[in-house]
Amino acid sequence: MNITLKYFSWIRVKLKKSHDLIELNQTISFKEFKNYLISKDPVFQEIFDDKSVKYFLNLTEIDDDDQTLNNGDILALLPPVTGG
Amino acid sequence: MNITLKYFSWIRVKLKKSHDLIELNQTISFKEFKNYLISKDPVFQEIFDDKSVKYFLNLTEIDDDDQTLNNGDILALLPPVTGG
Amino acid sequence: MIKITNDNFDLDTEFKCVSSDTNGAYSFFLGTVRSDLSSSNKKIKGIYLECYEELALAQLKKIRSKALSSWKLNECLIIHRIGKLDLGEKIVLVITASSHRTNAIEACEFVIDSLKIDVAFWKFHLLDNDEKETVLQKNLDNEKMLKWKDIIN
Amino acid sequence: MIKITNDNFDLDTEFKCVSSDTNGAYSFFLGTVRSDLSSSNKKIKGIYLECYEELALAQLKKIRSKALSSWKLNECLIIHRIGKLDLGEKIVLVITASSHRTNAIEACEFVIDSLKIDVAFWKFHLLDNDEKETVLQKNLDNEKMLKWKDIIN
Repeated sequence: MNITLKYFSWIRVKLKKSHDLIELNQTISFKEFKNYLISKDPVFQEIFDDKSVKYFLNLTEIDDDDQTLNNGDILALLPPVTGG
Repeated sequence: MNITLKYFSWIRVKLKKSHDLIELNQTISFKEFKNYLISKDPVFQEIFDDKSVKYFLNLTEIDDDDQTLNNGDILALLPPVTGG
Repeated sequence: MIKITNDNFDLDTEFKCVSSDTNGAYSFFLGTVRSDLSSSNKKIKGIYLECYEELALAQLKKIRSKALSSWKLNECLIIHRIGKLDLGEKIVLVITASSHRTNAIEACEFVIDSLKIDVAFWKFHLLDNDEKETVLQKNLDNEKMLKWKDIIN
Repeated sequence: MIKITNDNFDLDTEFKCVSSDTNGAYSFFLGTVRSDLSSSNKKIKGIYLECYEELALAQLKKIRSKALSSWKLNECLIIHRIGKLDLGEKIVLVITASSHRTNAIEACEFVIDSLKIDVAFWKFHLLDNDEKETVLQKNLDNEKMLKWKDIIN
Protein backbone atom coordinates (compact mmCIF):
# COMPACT_ATOMS: atom_id res chain seq x y z
CA MET A 1 0.00 0.00 0.00
CA ASN A 2 0.99 3.64 -0.61
CA ILE A 3 0.93 6.64 1.73
CA THR A 4 1.56 10.12 0.31
CA LEU A 5 3.32 12.51 2.66
CA LYS A 6 3.01 16.28 2.16
CA TYR A 7 5.43 18.75 3.75
CA PHE A 8 4.90 22.47 4.28
CA SER A 9 6.76 25.55 5.52
CA TRP A 10 9.90 24.84 7.59
CA ILE A 11 9.29 21.07 7.38
CA ARG A 12 9.45 21.23 3.58
CA VAL A 13 12.57 23.38 3.81
CA LYS A 14 14.21 21.03 6.32
CA LEU A 15 13.42 17.90 4.25
CA LYS A 16 14.27 19.71 0.99
CA LYS A 17 11.18 18.23 -0.69
CA SER A 18 7.43 18.89 -0.74
CA HIS A 19 6.18 15.29 -0.71
CA ASP A 20 7.07 11.62 -0.47
CA LEU A 21 5.40 8.42 -1.57
CA ILE A 22 5.93 5.65 0.98
CA GLU A 23 5.28 2.01 0.06
CA LEU A 24 4.33 -0.36 2.87
CA ASN A 25 3.38 -4.03 2.96
CA GLN A 26 0.43 -3.68 5.33
CA THR A 27 -1.81 -1.14 7.08
CA ILE A 28 -0.14 0.65 9.94
CA SER A 29 -1.15 2.94 12.80
CA PHE A 30 -0.16 6.62 12.73
CA LYS A 31 2.08 6.00 15.76
CA GLU A 32 3.88 3.09 14.04
CA PHE A 33 4.17 5.14 10.87
CA LYS A 34 5.92 7.95 12.75
CA ASN A 35 8.43 5.45 14.18
CA TYR A 36 8.93 3.99 10.72
CA LEU A 37 9.74 7.46 9.34
CA ILE A 38 12.20 8.18 12.17
CA SER A 39 13.94 4.87 11.46
CA LYS A 40 14.37 5.88 7.82
CA ASP A 41 15.47 9.48 8.58
CA PRO A 42 16.22 10.71 12.13
CA VAL A 43 15.27 14.29 11.15
CA PHE A 44 11.63 13.22 11.58
CA GLN A 45 12.28 12.89 15.33
CA GLU A 46 12.73 16.65 15.50
CA ILE A 47 9.52 17.25 13.57
CA PHE A 48 7.45 14.86 15.69
CA ASP A 49 8.89 16.35 18.89
CA ASP A 50 7.55 19.78 17.91
CA LYS A 51 4.17 20.01 19.64
CA SER A 52 3.06 22.83 17.36
CA VAL A 53 3.07 20.58 14.27
CA LYS A 54 -0.35 19.30 13.21
CA TYR A 55 -1.12 16.20 11.15
CA PHE A 56 -3.94 16.06 8.64
CA LEU A 57 -5.01 12.75 7.16
CA ASN A 58 -7.04 13.23 3.99
CA LEU A 59 -7.80 16.83 5.02
CA THR A 60 -8.95 15.93 8.56
CA GLU A 61 -6.81 16.58 11.61
CA ILE A 62 -5.57 13.41 13.36
CA ASP A 63 -6.53 13.38 17.03
CA ASP A 64 -5.66 9.76 17.81
CA ASP A 65 -2.17 8.28 17.43
CA ASP A 66 -3.68 4.80 17.02
CA GLN A 67 -5.60 5.81 13.89
CA THR A 68 -4.93 3.38 11.04
CA LEU A 69 -3.43 4.56 7.78
CA ASN A 70 -4.81 2.95 4.62
CA ASN A 71 -3.74 2.59 1.02
CA GLY A 72 -3.98 5.89 -0.85
CA ASP A 73 -4.04 8.04 2.29
CA ILE A 74 -2.56 11.52 2.16
CA LEU A 75 -0.82 12.61 5.35
CA ALA A 76 0.18 16.27 5.65
CA LEU A 77 2.66 17.65 8.20
CA LEU A 78 1.67 21.22 9.01
CA PRO A 79 3.59 23.80 11.05
CA PRO A 80 1.47 26.60 12.60
CA VAL A 81 -0.10 28.56 9.76
CA THR A 82 0.89 32.16 8.96
CA GLY A 83 -1.43 33.31 6.21
CA GLY A 84 -3.53 36.44 5.99
CA MET B 1 -26.75 94.05 10.71
CA ASN B 2 -27.39 90.85 8.78
CA ILE B 3 -27.89 87.29 10.03
CA THR B 4 -27.95 84.43 7.53
CA LEU B 5 -30.21 81.53 8.45
CA LYS B 6 -29.62 78.07 6.96
CA TYR B 7 -32.29 75.36 6.98
CA PHE B 8 -31.78 71.63 6.51
CA SER B 9 -33.79 68.42 6.19
CA TRP B 10 -37.39 68.62 7.39
CA ILE B 11 -36.91 72.24 8.50
CA ARG B 12 -35.96 73.21 4.95
CA VAL B 13 -38.95 71.24 3.63
CA LYS B 14 -41.32 72.83 6.16
CA LEU B 15 -40.10 76.36 5.44
CA LYS B 16 -39.91 75.66 1.69
CA LYS B 17 -36.54 77.42 1.46
CA SER B 18 -32.92 76.66 2.28
CA HIS B 19 -31.89 80.00 3.73
CA ASP B 20 -32.94 83.48 4.79
CA LEU B 21 -31.17 86.79 5.22
CA ILE B 22 -32.51 88.67 8.23
CA GLU B 23 -31.76 92.39 8.67
CA LEU B 24 -31.78 93.78 12.20
CA ASN B 25 -31.03 97.21 13.65
CA GLN B 26 -28.86 96.02 16.53
CA THR B 27 -27.09 92.98 18.01
CA ILE B 28 -29.44 90.51 19.62
CA SER B 29 -29.18 87.42 21.81
CA PHE B 30 -29.96 83.99 20.38
CA LYS B 31 -33.00 83.76 22.69
CA GLU B 32 -34.35 87.14 21.48
CA PHE B 33 -33.66 86.16 17.89
CA LYS B 34 -35.75 83.00 18.27
CA ASN B 35 -38.65 85.07 19.61
CA TYR B 36 -38.24 87.51 16.75
CA LEU B 37 -38.46 84.65 14.23
CA ILE B 38 -41.58 83.24 15.90
CA SER B 39 -43.20 86.69 15.75
CA LYS B 40 -42.52 86.84 12.00
CA ASP B 41 -43.65 83.23 11.31
CA PRO B 42 -45.31 81.02 13.95
CA VAL B 43 -43.99 77.89 12.27
CA PHE B 44 -40.68 78.60 14.03
CA GLN B 45 -42.40 77.85 17.35
CA GLU B 46 -42.69 74.20 16.25
CA ILE B 47 -39.04 74.04 15.22
CA PHE B 48 -37.76 75.60 18.44
CA ASP B 49 -40.00 73.30 20.52
CA ASP B 50 -38.29 70.24 18.97
CA LYS B 51 -35.54 69.35 21.45
CA SER B 52 -33.68 67.28 18.85
CA VAL B 53 -32.92 70.35 16.70
CA LYS B 54 -29.40 71.74 17.08
CA TYR B 55 -28.21 75.28 16.36
CA PHE B 56 -24.80 76.01 14.90
CA LEU B 57 -23.49 79.57 14.85
CA ASN B 58 -20.62 79.96 12.38
CA LEU B 59 -20.04 76.17 12.45
CA THR B 60 -19.98 75.92 16.27
CA GLU B 61 -22.87 74.51 18.26
CA ILE B 62 -24.67 77.05 20.45
CA ASP B 63 -24.77 75.96 24.08
CA ASP B 64 -25.99 79.21 25.61
CA ASP B 65 -29.29 80.89 24.73
CA ASP B 66 -27.88 84.27 25.81
CA GLN B 67 -25.12 84.15 23.23
CA THR B 68 -25.04 87.36 21.17
CA LEU B 69 -25.51 87.27 17.40
CA ASN B 70 -23.38 89.67 15.40
CA ASN B 71 -23.39 91.13 11.92
CA GLY B 72 -22.47 88.53 9.30
CA ASP B 73 -23.22 85.55 11.52
CA ILE B 74 -24.46 82.34 9.95
CA LEU B 75 -27.00 80.45 12.04
CA ALA B 76 -27.88 76.90 10.94
CA LEU B 77 -30.93 74.95 12.13
CA LEU B 78 -30.06 71.24 12.11
CA PRO B 79 -32.38 68.26 12.64
CA PRO B 80 -30.67 65.03 13.82
CA VAL B 81 -28.27 63.93 11.10
CA THR B 82 -28.85 60.80 9.01
CA GLY B 83 -25.79 60.38 6.81
CA GLY B 84 -23.59 57.38 6.28
CA MET C 1 -8.17 62.77 2.98
CA ILE C 2 -11.77 63.82 3.22
CA LYS C 3 -14.07 64.24 0.25
CA ILE C 4 -17.70 65.25 -0.12
CA THR C 5 -18.75 64.69 -3.70
CA ASN C 6 -21.60 64.03 -6.11
CA ASP C 7 -19.44 61.59 -8.04
CA ASN C 8 -19.17 57.84 -7.72
CA PHE C 9 -15.77 56.50 -6.64
CA ASP C 10 -13.66 53.45 -7.43
CA LEU C 11 -12.50 51.36 -4.48
CA ASP C 12 -9.10 50.48 -5.93
CA THR C 13 -8.39 54.11 -6.83
CA GLU C 14 -9.24 55.25 -3.31
CA PHE C 15 -7.19 52.41 -1.81
CA LYS C 16 -4.15 53.60 -3.82
CA CYS C 17 -4.53 57.04 -2.17
CA VAL C 18 -3.83 55.60 1.27
CA SER C 19 -1.67 52.65 0.26
CA SER C 20 1.93 52.38 1.42
CA ASP C 21 4.19 49.44 2.23
CA THR C 22 4.41 50.64 5.85
CA ASN C 23 0.79 49.40 6.14
CA GLY C 24 -0.11 45.75 6.33
CA ALA C 25 -3.78 46.11 7.19
CA TYR C 26 -6.65 48.13 5.76
CA SER C 27 -10.20 48.17 7.04
CA PHE C 28 -12.93 49.50 4.75
CA PHE C 29 -16.48 50.37 5.52
CA LEU C 30 -18.69 50.92 2.50
CA GLY C 31 -22.29 52.06 2.87
CA THR C 32 -24.67 51.75 -0.08
CA VAL C 33 -28.28 52.59 -0.88
CA ARG C 34 -30.37 49.70 0.38
CA SER C 35 -33.68 48.80 -1.17
CA ASP C 36 -35.91 49.76 1.71
CA LEU C 37 -39.37 50.78 2.73
CA SER C 38 -40.10 54.42 3.49
CA SER C 39 -41.72 55.45 6.78
CA SER C 40 -45.06 55.38 4.93
CA ASN C 41 -44.29 51.76 3.92
CA LYS C 42 -43.74 52.55 0.24
CA LYS C 43 -40.89 51.08 -1.78
CA ILE C 44 -38.07 53.53 -2.27
CA LYS C 45 -36.38 54.00 -5.62
CA GLY C 46 -33.34 55.87 -4.35
CA ILE C 47 -32.21 58.48 -1.87
CA TYR C 48 -31.35 62.15 -1.87
CA LEU C 49 -28.48 63.28 0.36
CA GLU C 50 -28.34 66.81 1.65
CA CYS C 51 -25.32 68.29 3.38
CA TYR C 52 -24.16 71.42 5.20
CA GLU C 53 -20.82 71.16 3.49
CA GLU C 54 -18.66 73.60 5.50
CA LEU C 55 -19.86 72.07 8.77
CA ALA C 56 -19.69 68.45 7.55
CA LEU C 57 -16.09 68.92 6.41
CA ALA C 58 -15.13 70.37 9.80
CA GLN C 59 -16.91 67.52 11.62
CA LEU C 60 -15.30 64.83 9.44
CA LYS C 61 -11.89 66.42 10.01
CA LYS C 62 -12.46 66.22 13.77
CA ILE C 63 -13.54 62.56 13.63
CA ARG C 64 -10.56 61.69 11.43
CA SER C 65 -8.16 63.41 13.87
CA LYS C 66 -9.69 61.54 16.81
CA ALA C 67 -9.25 58.24 14.97
CA LEU C 68 -5.62 59.03 14.10
CA SER C 69 -4.79 60.02 17.67
CA SER C 70 -6.69 57.18 19.41
CA TRP C 71 -5.37 54.25 17.33
CA LYS C 72 -2.05 53.48 15.68
CA LEU C 73 -3.15 54.50 12.20
CA ASN C 74 -1.03 55.59 9.27
CA GLU C 75 -3.93 56.93 7.24
CA CYS C 76 -7.67 57.49 7.30
CA LEU C 77 -9.78 58.35 4.26
CA ILE C 78 -13.43 59.37 4.33
CA ILE C 79 -15.61 59.95 1.25
CA HIS C 80 -19.29 60.86 1.46
CA ARG C 81 -21.54 61.39 -1.51
CA ILE C 82 -24.36 63.91 -1.79
CA GLY C 83 -27.25 64.42 -4.19
CA LYS C 84 -29.48 61.83 -5.84
CA LEU C 85 -28.38 58.20 -5.59
CA ASP C 86 -30.02 55.09 -7.04
CA LEU C 87 -30.55 51.77 -5.24
CA GLY C 88 -27.25 49.93 -4.73
CA GLU C 89 -25.08 53.02 -5.25
CA LYS C 90 -22.18 53.79 -2.96
CA ILE C 91 -22.87 56.44 -0.30
CA VAL C 92 -19.93 56.45 2.06
CA LEU C 93 -16.44 54.96 2.23
CA VAL C 94 -14.08 54.86 5.21
CA ILE C 95 -10.61 53.35 4.85
CA THR C 96 -8.19 53.07 7.76
CA ALA C 97 -4.61 51.93 7.24
CA SER C 98 -2.35 50.52 9.91
CA SER C 99 0.57 48.18 10.43
CA HIS C 100 -1.69 45.72 12.25
CA ARG C 101 -5.29 44.79 11.73
CA THR C 102 -6.89 45.41 15.13
CA ASN C 103 -6.11 49.13 15.04
CA ALA C 104 -7.41 49.48 11.50
CA ILE C 105 -10.64 47.57 12.20
CA GLU C 106 -11.53 49.35 15.45
CA ALA C 107 -10.74 52.81 14.11
CA CYS C 108 -12.80 52.23 10.97
CA GLU C 109 -15.82 51.23 13.04
CA PHE C 110 -15.35 54.30 15.25
CA VAL C 111 -15.29 56.60 12.21
CA ILE C 112 -18.49 55.24 10.68
CA ASP C 113 -20.28 55.14 14.04
CA SER C 114 -19.31 58.78 14.66
CA LEU C 115 -20.23 59.87 11.15
CA LYS C 116 -23.72 58.40 11.56
CA ILE C 117 -24.58 60.67 14.50
CA ASP C 118 -22.24 63.65 14.30
CA VAL C 119 -21.92 64.86 10.71
CA ALA C 120 -24.26 67.25 8.91
CA PHE C 121 -25.75 64.94 6.28
CA TRP C 122 -29.44 64.23 5.88
CA LYS C 123 -31.14 61.49 3.89
CA PHE C 124 -34.44 61.57 2.04
CA HIS C 125 -36.10 58.50 0.58
CA LEU C 126 -37.18 59.01 -3.03
CA LEU C 127 -40.51 57.33 -3.70
CA ASP C 128 -42.10 56.21 -6.95
CA ASN C 129 -44.35 59.25 -7.24
CA ASP C 130 -41.24 61.50 -6.98
CA GLU C 131 -42.20 62.33 -3.43
CA LYS C 132 -39.38 62.80 -0.89
CA GLU C 133 -39.61 61.51 2.67
CA THR C 134 -37.24 62.61 5.41
CA VAL C 135 -35.28 59.69 6.92
CA LEU C 136 -35.25 59.80 10.72
CA GLN C 137 -32.22 59.14 12.93
CA LYS C 138 -32.06 55.72 14.57
CA ASN C 139 -31.79 55.55 18.36
CA LEU C 140 -29.60 52.50 17.86
CA ASP C 141 -26.90 54.68 16.29
CA ASN C 142 -26.79 56.93 19.32
CA GLU C 143 -26.66 53.97 21.68
CA LYS C 144 -23.90 52.29 19.70
CA MET C 145 -21.76 55.42 19.99
CA LEU C 146 -21.64 54.95 23.78
CA LYS C 147 -19.27 52.02 23.33
CA TRP C 148 -16.47 54.41 22.26
CA LYS C 149 -16.83 56.61 25.38
CA ASP C 150 -14.06 54.85 27.31
CA ILE C 151 -11.70 54.71 24.35
CA ILE C 152 -11.97 58.26 23.02
CA ASN C 153 -11.45 61.34 25.19
CA MET D 1 -17.14 32.95 -2.97
CA ILE D 2 -13.71 31.73 -2.06
CA LYS D 3 -10.64 32.11 -4.24
CA ILE D 4 -7.01 31.10 -3.85
CA THR D 5 -5.02 32.67 -6.66
CA ASN D 6 -1.63 33.88 -7.84
CA ASP D 7 -3.26 36.86 -9.50
CA ASN D 8 -3.79 40.34 -8.17
CA PHE D 9 -7.39 41.44 -7.74
CA ASP D 10 -9.33 44.68 -8.15
CA LEU D 11 -11.38 45.86 -5.17
CA ASP D 12 -14.27 47.26 -7.19
CA THR D 13 -14.53 44.11 -9.30
CA GLU D 14 -14.68 41.95 -6.18
CA PHE D 15 -17.18 44.29 -4.55
CA LYS D 16 -19.46 43.89 -7.59
CA CYS D 17 -19.42 40.10 -7.00
CA VAL D 18 -21.13 40.51 -3.62
CA SER D 19 -23.03 43.70 -4.30
CA SER D 20 -26.83 43.77 -4.19
CA ASP D 21 -29.34 46.43 -3.21
CA THR D 22 -30.53 44.24 -0.34
CA ASN D 23 -27.22 45.16 1.33
CA GLY D 24 -26.58 48.55 2.87
CA ALA D 25 -23.27 47.78 4.57
CA TYR D 26 -20.03 46.17 3.48
CA SER D 27 -17.00 45.59 5.63
CA PHE D 28 -13.68 44.88 3.92
CA PHE D 29 -10.43 43.66 5.38
CA LEU D 30 -7.44 43.95 3.09
CA GLY D 31 -4.04 42.58 4.09
CA THR D 32 -0.95 43.66 2.17
CA VAL D 33 2.78 42.93 2.21
CA ARG D 34 4.30 45.23 4.81
CA SER D 35 7.89 46.40 4.62
CA ASP D 36 9.22 44.53 7.60
CA LEU D 37 12.29 43.09 9.21
CA SER D 38 12.96 39.37 9.03
CA SER D 39 13.60 37.36 12.17
CA SER D 40 17.33 37.83 11.48
CA ASN D 41 16.70 41.61 11.42
CA LYS D 42 17.25 41.98 7.68
CA LYS D 43 15.04 44.11 5.44
CA ILE D 44 12.61 42.02 3.47
CA LYS D 45 11.95 42.66 -0.22
CA GLY D 46 8.76 40.63 -0.49
CA ILE D 47 7.09 37.45 0.67
CA TYR D 48 6.43 34.00 -0.67
CA LEU D 49 3.10 32.39 0.22
CA GLU D 50 2.77 28.64 0.29
CA CYS D 51 -0.55 26.83 0.57
CA TYR D 52 -2.04 23.36 0.99
CA GLU D 53 -4.76 24.27 -1.44
CA GLU D 54 -7.30 21.44 -0.94
CA LEU D 55 -7.14 21.87 2.82
CA ALA D 56 -7.11 25.68 2.75
CA LEU D 57 -10.23 25.72 0.54
CA ALA D 58 -12.04 23.38 2.93
CA GLN D 59 -10.97 25.47 5.95
CA LEU D 60 -12.02 28.74 4.31
CA LYS D 61 -15.38 27.22 3.38
CA LYS D 62 -15.92 26.26 7.04
CA ILE D 63 -15.01 29.74 8.30
CA ARG D 64 -17.28 31.36 5.71
CA SER D 65 -20.19 29.11 6.75
CA LYS D 66 -19.64 29.95 10.41
CA ALA D 67 -19.69 33.66 9.60
CA LEU D 68 -22.88 33.33 7.53
CA SER D 69 -24.63 31.35 10.27
CA SER D 70 -23.44 33.46 13.22
CA TRP D 71 -24.25 36.92 11.84
CA LYS D 72 -27.02 38.31 9.63
CA LEU D 73 -24.93 38.33 6.46
CA ASN D 74 -26.08 38.26 2.87
CA GLU D 75 -22.66 37.44 1.44
CA CYS D 76 -19.07 36.74 2.40
CA LEU D 77 -16.16 36.73 -0.04
CA ILE D 78 -12.62 35.56 0.74
CA ILE D 79 -9.65 35.84 -1.62
CA HIS D 80 -6.14 34.76 -0.66
CA ARG D 81 -3.12 35.02 -2.89
CA ILE D 82 -0.23 32.59 -3.10
CA GLY D 83 3.26 32.69 -4.61
CA LYS D 84 5.75 35.54 -4.71
CA LEU D 85 4.46 38.98 -3.72
CA ASP D 86 6.30 42.31 -3.65
CA LEU D 87 6.16 44.90 -0.88
CA GLY D 88 2.77 46.65 -0.79
CA GLU D 89 0.97 43.97 -2.81
CA LYS D 90 -2.44 42.68 -1.77
CA ILE D 91 -2.41 39.33 0.06
CA VAL D 92 -5.90 38.75 1.38
CA LEU D 93 -9.35 40.26 1.00
CA VAL D 94 -12.44 39.59 3.08
CA ILE D 95 -15.75 41.28 2.21
CA THR D 96 -18.88 40.79 4.27
CA ALA D 97 -22.22 42.19 3.12
CA SER D 98 -25.22 42.84 5.32
CA SER D 99 -28.27 45.04 5.68
CA HIS D 100 -26.74 46.74 8.70
CA ARG D 101 -23.17 47.63 9.52
CA THR D 102 -22.57 45.96 12.89
CA ASN D 103 -23.13 42.47 11.48
CA ALA D 104 -20.85 43.13 8.52
CA ILE D 105 -18.06 44.61 10.63
CA GLU D 106 -18.04 41.89 13.32
CA ALA D 107 -18.26 39.03 10.85
CA CYS D 108 -15.43 40.43 8.74
CA GLU D 109 -13.16 40.64 11.78
CA PHE D 110 -14.11 37.07 12.76
CA VAL D 111 -13.20 35.80 9.29
CA ILE D 112 -9.76 37.41 9.18
CA ASP D 113 -9.01 36.41 12.80
CA SER D 114 -9.95 32.79 12.00
CA LEU D 115 -8.01 32.77 8.74
CA LYS D 116 -4.85 33.89 10.54
CA ILE D 117 -4.76 30.83 12.78
CA ASP D 118 -6.81 28.12 11.04
CA VAL D 119 -6.04 28.06 7.33
CA ALA D 120 -3.18 26.24 5.63
CA PHE D 121 -1.13 29.15 4.35
CA TRP D 122 2.50 29.80 5.25
CA LYS D 123 4.57 32.92 4.72
CA PHE D 124 8.25 33.24 3.96
CA HIS D 125 10.11 36.54 4.01
CA LEU D 126 12.20 37.08 0.88
CA LEU D 127 15.52 38.73 1.72
CA ASP D 128 17.90 40.73 -0.44
CA ASN D 129 20.27 37.81 -0.98
CA ASP D 130 17.34 35.72 -2.29
CA GLU D 131 17.28 33.80 0.95
CA LYS D 132 13.87 32.75 2.32
CA GLU D 133 13.03 32.91 6.02
CA THR D 134 10.03 31.15 7.52
CA VAL D 135 7.59 33.54 9.20
CA LEU D 136 6.48 32.32 12.63
CA GLN D 137 2.93 32.42 13.98
CA LYS D 138 2.15 35.20 16.44
CA ASN D 139 0.82 34.22 19.86
CA LEU D 140 -1.28 37.36 19.71
CA ASP D 141 -3.31 35.89 16.85
CA ASN D 142 -4.19 32.84 18.91
CA GLU D 143 -5.11 34.95 21.91
CA LYS D 144 -7.26 37.27 19.82
CA MET D 145 -9.26 34.30 18.56
CA LEU D 146 -10.47 33.61 22.12
CA LYS D 147 -12.73 36.65 21.91
CA TRP D 148 -14.99 34.80 19.43
CA LYS D 149 -15.44 31.75 21.70
CA ASP D 150 -18.69 33.00 23.23
CA ILE D 151 -20.13 34.12 19.91
CA ILE D 152 -19.35 31.11 17.72
CA ASN D 153 -20.31 27.56 18.61
